[in-house]
Amino acid sequence: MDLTYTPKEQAFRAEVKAWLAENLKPELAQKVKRGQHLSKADMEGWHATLNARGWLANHWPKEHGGTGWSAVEKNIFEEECCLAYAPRVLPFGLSMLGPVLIKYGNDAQRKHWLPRILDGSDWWCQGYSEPGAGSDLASLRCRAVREGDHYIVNGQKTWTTLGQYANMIFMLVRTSTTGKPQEGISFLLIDMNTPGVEVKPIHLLEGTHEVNDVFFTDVKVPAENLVGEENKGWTYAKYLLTYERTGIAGIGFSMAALNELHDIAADQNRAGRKLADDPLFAARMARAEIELENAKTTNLRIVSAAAAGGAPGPESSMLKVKGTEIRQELDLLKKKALGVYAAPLVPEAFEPGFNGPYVGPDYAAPIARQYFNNRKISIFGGSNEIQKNIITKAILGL
Amino acid sequence: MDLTYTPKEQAFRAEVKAWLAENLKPELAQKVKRGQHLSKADMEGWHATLNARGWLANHWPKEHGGTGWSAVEKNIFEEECCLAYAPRVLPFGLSMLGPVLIKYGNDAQRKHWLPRILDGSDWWCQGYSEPGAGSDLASLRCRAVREGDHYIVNGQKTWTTLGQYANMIFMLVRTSTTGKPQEGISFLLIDMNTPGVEVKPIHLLEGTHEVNDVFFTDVKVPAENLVGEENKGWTYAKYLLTYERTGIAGIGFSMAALNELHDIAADQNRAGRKLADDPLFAARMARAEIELENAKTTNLRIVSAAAAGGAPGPESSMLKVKGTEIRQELDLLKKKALGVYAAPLVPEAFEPGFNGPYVGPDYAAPIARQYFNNRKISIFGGSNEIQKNIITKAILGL
Amino acid sequence: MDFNHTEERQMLADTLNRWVMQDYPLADRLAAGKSETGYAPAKLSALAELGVIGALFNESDGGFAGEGFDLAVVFEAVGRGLIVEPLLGSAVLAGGVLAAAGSDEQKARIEALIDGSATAALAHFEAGDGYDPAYIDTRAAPFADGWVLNGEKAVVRNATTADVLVVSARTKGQAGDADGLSLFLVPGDAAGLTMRDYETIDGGRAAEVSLSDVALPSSALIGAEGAAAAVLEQVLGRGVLALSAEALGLMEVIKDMTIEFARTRKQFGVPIGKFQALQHRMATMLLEIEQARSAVINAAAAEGKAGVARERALSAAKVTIGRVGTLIAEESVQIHGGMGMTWEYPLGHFVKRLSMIGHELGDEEYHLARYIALGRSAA
Amino acid sequence: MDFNHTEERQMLADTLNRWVMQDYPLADRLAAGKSETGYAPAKLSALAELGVIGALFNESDGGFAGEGFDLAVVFEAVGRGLIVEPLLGSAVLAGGVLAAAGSDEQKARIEALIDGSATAALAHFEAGDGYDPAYIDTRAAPFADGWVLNGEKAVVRNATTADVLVVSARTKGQAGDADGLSLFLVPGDAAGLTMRDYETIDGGRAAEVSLSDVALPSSALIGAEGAAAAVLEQVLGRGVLALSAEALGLMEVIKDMTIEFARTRKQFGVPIGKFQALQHRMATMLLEIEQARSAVINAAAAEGKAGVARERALSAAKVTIGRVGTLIAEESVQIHGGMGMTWEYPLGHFVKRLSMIGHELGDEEYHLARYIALGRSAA
Repeated sequence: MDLTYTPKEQAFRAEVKAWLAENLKPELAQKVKRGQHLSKADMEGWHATLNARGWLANHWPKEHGGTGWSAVEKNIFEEECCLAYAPRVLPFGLSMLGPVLIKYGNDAQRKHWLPRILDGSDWWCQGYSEPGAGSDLASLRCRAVREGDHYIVNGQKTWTTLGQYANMIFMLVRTSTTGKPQEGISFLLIDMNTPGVEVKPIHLLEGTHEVNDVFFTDVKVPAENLVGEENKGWTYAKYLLTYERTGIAGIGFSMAALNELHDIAADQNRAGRKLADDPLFAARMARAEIELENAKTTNLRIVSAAAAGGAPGPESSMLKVKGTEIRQELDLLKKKALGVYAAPLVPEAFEPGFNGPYVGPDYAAPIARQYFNNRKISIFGGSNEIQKNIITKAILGL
Repeated sequence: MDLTYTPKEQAFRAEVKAWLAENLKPELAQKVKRGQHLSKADMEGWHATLNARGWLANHWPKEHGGTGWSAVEKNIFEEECCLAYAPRVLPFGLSMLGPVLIKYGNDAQRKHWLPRILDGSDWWCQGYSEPGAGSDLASLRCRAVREGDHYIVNGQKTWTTLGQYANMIFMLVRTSTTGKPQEGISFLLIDMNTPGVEVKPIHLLEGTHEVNDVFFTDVKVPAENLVGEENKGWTYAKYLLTYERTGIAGIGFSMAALNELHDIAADQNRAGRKLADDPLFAARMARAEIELENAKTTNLRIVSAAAAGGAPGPESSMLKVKGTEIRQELDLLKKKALGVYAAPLVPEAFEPGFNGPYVGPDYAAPIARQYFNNRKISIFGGSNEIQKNIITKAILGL
Repeated sequence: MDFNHTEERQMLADTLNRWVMQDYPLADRLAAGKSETGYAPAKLSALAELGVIGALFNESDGGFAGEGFDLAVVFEAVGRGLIVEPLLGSAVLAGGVLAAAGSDEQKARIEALIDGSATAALAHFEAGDGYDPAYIDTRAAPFADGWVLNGEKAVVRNATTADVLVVSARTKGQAGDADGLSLFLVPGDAAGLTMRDYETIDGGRAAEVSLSDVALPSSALIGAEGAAAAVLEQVLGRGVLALSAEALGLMEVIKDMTIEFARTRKQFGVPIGKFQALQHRMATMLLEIEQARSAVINAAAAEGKAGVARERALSAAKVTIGRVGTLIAEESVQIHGGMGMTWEYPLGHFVKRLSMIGHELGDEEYHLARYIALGRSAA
Repeated sequence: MDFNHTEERQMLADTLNRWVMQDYPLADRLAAGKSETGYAPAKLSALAELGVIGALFNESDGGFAGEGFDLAVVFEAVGRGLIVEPLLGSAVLAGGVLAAAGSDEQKARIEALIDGSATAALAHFEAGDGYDPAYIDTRAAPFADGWVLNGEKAVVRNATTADVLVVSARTKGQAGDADGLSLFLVPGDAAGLTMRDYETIDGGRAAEVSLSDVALPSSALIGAEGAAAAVLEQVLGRGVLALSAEALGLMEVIKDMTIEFARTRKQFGVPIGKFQALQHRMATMLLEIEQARSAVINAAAAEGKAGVARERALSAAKVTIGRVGTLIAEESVQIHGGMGMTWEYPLGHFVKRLSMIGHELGDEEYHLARYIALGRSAA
């Protein structure tokens, strides 16, 4: 048992830190910290910057253009990126589709699609959820019918994050209605520019446009875009979800959020006393900090146990539940810390180039929005209730 | 909407207070407060004292020797008794069996048994739970077979509180195994001195003897001891349980416990500061106090809504859950407040006449025991999980 | 002891609830909140006609009710209807100050508040005050025959649309002193008064109010100089009651929506309301809302009294509403899943308002500390 | 970064767990706890033979291990086995003081602790100290060639059976001063030393220790006069780690019992483990125990270091163990129903010990406040 980082790992952390200091533009980091809208170009630019350094695909093995990092190195990289307020690497191509293609795709698919993920030729989005299905993913109804060398797809997907920017979507579609619901599902790649694909925004309660409905009407998809075998898509889908879950736990995000919370509590005056010196608030901050310190180690234990490059097991469910609880607690405390300044909604503060004047402290604008927006993290990627079902079955054996 | 007590109710409270001051012996109240063992004679004596004043059967209508009090008056009486550390009125005859006989018994049964409850001729205990059944009360297996003008009873009951003192037990027995489990249950009264009845103590984890196993081997019970109709006992059982539940919420006990907690926190020194002045402890005490103030009003709302003398509805389930949560939180805080003095176990401190020296403060001895013992209140009388099932069905309609 | 509302109060609640159902659909309310005024003046007039505003004042001030339970009944319906019109700020707070301490001339303004032809706003809290009503730094200095005010007020709801502001300012002492606070009537168009207004996340508008050498006649002073603390305690307490009742109404709607959703939404082939883990959480929501209802009843009953018992009951209500409100907001969204997070679905709008009530007139922790301090001072 | 125990540590844990299974059934342990000595001396010898006590000291003190992870491994097994023998008080605390600050002559006593032929106890905490190690009022005054001690020590576990007591006393200053605390070696039969001993609710014995003009030679002083605070911080920190690991072991057993119970106990015709409401609560138990495990790992890793990071990690572990311990204790009893409350069923004994760990060497709230204060001092 040894929790110290090896000299090699420490050197790696220093390298990442230095590289971020050099390559992450302060304006971009500021946008992330201030919760301002990132444009498509912002996100693509950050991908390109990482790709130029060879650090974009840190979940992939080396032979496919990945970094080949150990679990601990990946973890160090993610922590440092979060702490520096780098834009998040979009998970759709890199953390979701990539591993599926590497494990279940054929050579032609890997050769064609993986480089395009790296060089930014494709922006992928996810076609999993459907209206009325929610956490019961296997009940999906979007149909793909084989006709010659094509599939014809009809149906609807929902909660498609950043689908408005995507040119490609990976989909779970129903190719058979016999047997258990899980047995008739296939994994399909669809060009969003195909006739019959339509994207409509879903507006979220805090007023942002982040997710979408995607409609499919007689969409013609080449049969070579089927990943793996027909009707075996459920296996690939589950494999993908374990990756998604670990990301949603978001330990790095929580570390950054805790730093922000400390800064806010040190800045906020409450009738002549720093909020950080309020015993009840300090106690709640300290509890969150302790939980996060524990979760960091839980995370390292789980990622270390997973074979390098392999998918994490059902333990990722524990991490997702606890990780999202911590993030949401930190979001709540940040909102509480603002006092009356949680309420003002100043849309212009989210636009690039906004430089004030702010309403209240300059850090206030995004916080209540983030609190509401991040209620999603205990719902998406398999709700925390679904994760507890998984724990019950896979770990407790009940 | 009016939360003030009427002049009549205020006068009643004053009358109860004065009567308690006069009739509740300080030694007896001290025993209750110190958590010392109450002897059988202590409990019988208190019943007799109340009965002499006509205040023993406050749940019963006047014509059966009850007080005929309104819900508010009953509530005032119970509060004052708790605050004065009167021994609790044993619920088995008075709050459980009594209402069942009044509603479902025949005239002969009422005439025979009710006066004996009042004058202390009978000490009743409850034969409901069985080993292996727990909260699934209807799965009970203790058999009663009709043979001529008798039933022959075979089986076992468990968790029979104070069964070691009882001469009578009211029982749920199985008289039929056809139909749903609920349909073959009957309600029977059994003399504990009948051959074939055997009582064995169950020792609880904190070391007290309070509950028992009761075994029945070919016990001959006169058929006139059947209450109501054969196979209709489930109806009577449920009626009884709503009474039990309301009592378990124990608002009065919590009021007394909160007073004790305040006294302890004012007495305990923590490195030169009163525990009551510790911001975290004070906050938790205040939260418990606020919850209790709310629950007092919730209780009054529920008891006022129930017709005078009638049984409370499914709302009593809400009260049981919240009421027991508050009591258990207060128990936990009292234990916490003792610091290292929670650990000493001084059995002699629970014996009548013990006058010290104490280990640590003189109030310390019973507190950790009470904490462990009172874990039962969220289990007995229909566990809080069962109460939530009832709320789901009866109130939420899910 | 009687837990039924009087017939008059019940009628008022029924009327108001019916009016919301028939005449104020959610879409209109959301549009009003997003509009330039931040509410719908016509709806305010309608509310006035229904007698809703008059119910918040007692007869001697031109209303017809005004007791704690009147506030509770009205604001529970305000919550149920997600009503955005400035009843709290204009009638309960600013109007409440005029009623409690105003001169006859000042009180004459109440009539216009009651009939909906004018609104007022209370500009009291400041950045950094930590919800402490005494931690006020805005200054009022004698000037010519009257006063001159300087200072900054934070997040004043419906300030720019108000005909007059009631402004607290210090005539002596320093931030934190209960003594030395005074209240002033400031016309909305006074010279030196500037406002930066903005939308709020729960719908409606508020403003940062800046007073720069705002000159006022001596008649602008409300009540005695330096003696505003008691007036504010009285009026803010009524505000706390109103907010708590509003939160109760919101929670009832949210709970009903959640149960209805659980009844109809199917997953894995059955309504999600059949999943026991969710059932028990909804049962908990229900019984916590009953605790909140009791807290509001306790506060309404205590509001008309004086002294520590009143203040503790009011703070206890805000503590309860804060704790239960967070629980209900977060659980309802979680149980709704993605649906609970969209603008199109009604739930989120109720949730946002419920969440923001936690940031008005003192949050849960402020009132918990106040409850404790009041208990010590009483002991 | 490596989350596996070394082979030696894993072997020790396996050996100890096996020994408990084979040679120390629960009934014997309960009897030992209820006996006059409060533990079974023969079992202590057996533990010594297994090398368990030696693992708590490093080589220079006659042991063979003694690092944070050694303590963690041993005490996790102590928890799993509900071992009542005085390993914490005798080896980690009293023995730890001798190892950290003793003269060669004093250190020579460690050998007997390691081979189980003698025990020691740390008599440090006092009534009213609020778990603050500096809030000590027992006095040591110079007397003849040595010292004379007066004072009262609270709830000293296994005091009457100890051959020697390590007693803290103030040689200058007053309660609360870190400076001026000293440590003394006091023979169990010293004149003026009286003890009132009693059972504890979690099994075993403790005593109130009274020192009335206890005269000691100058050689009784352990370490430098007045400089005990640093020694105590070092040693009590190791005690906190040991208790946290013990709690982790207890929680694992309790969790396993609860899952097994849920798997086999039927209600309404199905195992109660099929009820989703209970499933989700057991899933929560599981993931909170994993958090507690991480807290113990963090504390064990930090124990060997110096400074604020060590102290914060140790306090963080006790906070976590306190919170999670209460949850596990209460939930496991609730899920077991009546069965969880009986003396005959094993669960309750583990639950009582887990609950009482919250009252040793600082409770959850004490360590939370300490964690915060340490953070401020570091900032």
